[in-house]
Amino acid sequence: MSVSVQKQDFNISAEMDALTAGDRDIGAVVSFTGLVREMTSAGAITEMALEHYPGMTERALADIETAACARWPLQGVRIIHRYGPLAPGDRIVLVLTASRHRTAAFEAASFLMDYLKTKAPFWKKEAGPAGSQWVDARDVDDAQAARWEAPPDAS
Amino acid sequence: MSVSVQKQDFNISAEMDALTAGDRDIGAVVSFTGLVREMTSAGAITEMALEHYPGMTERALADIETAACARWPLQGVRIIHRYGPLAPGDRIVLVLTASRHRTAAFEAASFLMDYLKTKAPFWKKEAGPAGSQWVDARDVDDAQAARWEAPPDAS
Amino acid sequence: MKVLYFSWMRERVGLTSEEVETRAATVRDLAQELAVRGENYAYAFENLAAVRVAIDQEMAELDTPLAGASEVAFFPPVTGG
Amino acid sequence: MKVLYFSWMRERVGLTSEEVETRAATVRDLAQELAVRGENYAYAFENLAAVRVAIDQEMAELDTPLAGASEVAFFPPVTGG
Repeated sequence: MSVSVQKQDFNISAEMDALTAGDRDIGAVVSFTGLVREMTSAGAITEMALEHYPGMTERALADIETAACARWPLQGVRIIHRYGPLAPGDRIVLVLTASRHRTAAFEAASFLMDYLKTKAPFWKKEAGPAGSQWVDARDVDDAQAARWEAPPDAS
Repeated sequence: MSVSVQKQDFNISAEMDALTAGDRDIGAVVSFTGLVREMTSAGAITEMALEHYPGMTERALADIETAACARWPLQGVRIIHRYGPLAPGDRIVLVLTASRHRTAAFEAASFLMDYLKTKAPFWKKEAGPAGSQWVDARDVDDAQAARWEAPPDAS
Repeated sequence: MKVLYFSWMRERVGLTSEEVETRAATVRDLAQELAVRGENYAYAFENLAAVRVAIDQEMAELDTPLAGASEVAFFPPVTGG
Repeated sequence: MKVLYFSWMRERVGLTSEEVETRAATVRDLAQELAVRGENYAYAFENLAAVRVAIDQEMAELDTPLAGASEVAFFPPVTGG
């Protein structure tokens, strides 16, 4: 269980090796990597700046990890979220889940991303030739997160 | 779209970089990595040998990729499956999916693994102190694959 | 009490944080007190439905009591990930 | 026609592949012809419900016609991934 909020980039292979090292009972590792997309509804962007709430961010991500571990049999979880100025194509976020079987790893990674999108205090500001603007929250993200409110077996 | 069936290990970061290179409209990359577990229902193993059907394997994996691309808006798919002798902790399989948004990437990766488990001609043989035995197919894998037979919106 | 602002709340108010003396009972009361401090505050708080809040670094609601709170943060809906 | 065996079908028959002359109409007919070739074949084909088949490298069923087939493979349910 580990959370990092950092400016610098991350290496997925190295993070995965660290997560699985020494545990030969892991059968499945799922990763999610979020990247800065160049084309947005407002046109092509040249920069994406990420602001966050130091202190609360780490706490919120740790809470999300705890919730995932309570719900699925996970042998490892890792969340890395970057902040500061990023460019199109840059990595923003990494979520890793390790479990005996693939279903738990897939579901937990999906859950972590849905919760992170709606509960972790980050704000994106896109900049392009036409100026800069804060990204609006998407209703679909709230809907995605809400589907985990029902018991796991109800889906 | 690319499939490899190989003896040698793979590097997830390098594969992900190759998959996303030059496409700045990818917002989400999901990876699944399958590892050899030491503890099985038959006790601790020391080796896992993977046999496959050369020719048909590549064809089956390409068909599975095609099915995923027909179903989700994917900007990239990569499947690597190893064969030959492996040890506990070794990587067996890698599935990568790249898309604009995370839902397509998550669902497609899950679909690819479910189909691969039931349609790609691989057979695992575990060896340990008590001898060696072929791994039995699991009914749960058939059930996992069957859930994709319904239309995507029905789930 | 320390009050923090993030994203466009920060830009509109023109501050990242400030010390506030208040007897506001709830977050909503505090927001209404702040909103009348000037045009920048009025602009930031013009639509409370678009404002989210955390008390002592935990997500809260507009009607959450402020008793015992030492840090309150105002911000728009989060957009990370 | 080329016939291939994988996994424990290969081990039981004792061959990875062989050329077979047959007029079998379906996969099931072919399996029944092979099953009487000796104890090793009988053992391999003793439970057809546990046997899967591919014709020309595509998954098929026991009742799939063999007309035009040049390669048939017998194997247990797959266990990759």
